Amino acid sequence: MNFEVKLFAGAREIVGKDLVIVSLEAGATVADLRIALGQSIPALRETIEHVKFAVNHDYADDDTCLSPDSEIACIPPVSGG
Amino acid sequence: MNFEVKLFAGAREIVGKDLVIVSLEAGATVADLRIALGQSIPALRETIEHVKFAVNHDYADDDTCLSPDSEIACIPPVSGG
Amino acid sequence: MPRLTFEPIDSACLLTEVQSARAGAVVLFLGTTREYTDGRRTVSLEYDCYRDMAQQKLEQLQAEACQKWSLVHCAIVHRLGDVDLGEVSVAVAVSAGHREAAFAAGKWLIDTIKEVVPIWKKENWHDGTSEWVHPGISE
Amino acid sequence: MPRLTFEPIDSACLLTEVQSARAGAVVLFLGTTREYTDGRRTVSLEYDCYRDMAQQKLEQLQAEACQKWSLVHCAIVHRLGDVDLGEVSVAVAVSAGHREAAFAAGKWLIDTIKEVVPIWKKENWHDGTSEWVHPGISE
Repeated sequence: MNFEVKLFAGAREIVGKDLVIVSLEAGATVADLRIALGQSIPALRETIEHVKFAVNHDYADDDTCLSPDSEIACIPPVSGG
Repeated sequence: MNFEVKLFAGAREIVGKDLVIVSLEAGATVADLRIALGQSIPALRETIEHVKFAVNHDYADDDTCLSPDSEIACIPPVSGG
Repeated sequence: MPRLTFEPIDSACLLTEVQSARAGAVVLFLGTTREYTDGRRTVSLEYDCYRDMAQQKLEQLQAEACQKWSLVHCAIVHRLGDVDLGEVSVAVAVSAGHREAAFAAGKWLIDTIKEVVPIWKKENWHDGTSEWVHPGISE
Repeated sequence: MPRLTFEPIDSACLLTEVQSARAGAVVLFLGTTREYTDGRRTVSLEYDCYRDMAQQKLEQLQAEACQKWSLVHCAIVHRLGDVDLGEVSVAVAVSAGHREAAFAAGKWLIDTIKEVVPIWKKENWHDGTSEWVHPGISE
């Protein structure tokens, strides 16, 4: 199953795109997504340990289940203000 | 010896003047001034217990000695801001 | 230099005075004339002031805040005379490297101004009465 | 409604938005672009943002602050894109009955915005390098 993940700031710059598609099994969680992203994009491996993920505009726990119609985003540590 | 005392806000309104002249002995202190003001202006008697006095633009203690060339002011509790 | 003025306070101008590329944070506090105080309705305020001493105290407080919190800039203006509802009676603007210092300095300045600067407020109540406000002295 | 904008922030306009005869206190916080950070010189900042989520988070924080401190009004604007030295990147303005609530709400809002709202800053350093700022991730 394919999941689109939005990328921002440093993560976007490392990957060179603002969206990546990650293939995960049905019922996959945020924790599974983190592992898959680190494996498929080696340059992201260090950063990915420090990011949060948002599902439908809310921060998600590691055990949050992903659904293909959710809006998923990778949120590196924020620095607005 | 005559001392001029500036009055402001409620104290000025009670007395009806922005300056009173108080007669005190040489070497008189702020404490003496407070007593003299309460005695010579009965309407001020309640207020005078709650005011501070300033001598040359600085708050003075009760035992500060007054000199006739000091600028003396009666400072009721402030309410600026 | 702190200012005591009978004219309306220009808050935007104060912000311009304190903003700087050396500062990461600006805090502006405005005291404004509130219509209701404990259920009583105000129509306007009037401020009295012991000008020489108030000016000197404000300068001392400004210098103390600038030193204690390493402020980049600090501006203080207090209104005198009649102040209408909703208008600004006092403005304190500070800039600092970081926001913690800016908030702490702004808060301390207005707290201390209200405690030690010889300025007094008269409430003109809607019922036609008026009174000088002297905290701690009951009517 | 909080705003995310590529245009310069008009602080005076924010003050007008929050001033009210129901309020006795206004606190405005401005975050401004500082030239030097730990001795390194910045020429400009660039802000990236996850707009839908940032808008939603800002609305949640504004609603929470309004309720917790009984604010009269609250206005929040965050700048996006390129921000020059000395310019305002974020503005938070609140009005409340009394100053304690206004300071507490203003401080909490900017602290929490910097913690949870998905906005990121890129430092363009004077030496020609640049980097996205991600607190906790070392270079």
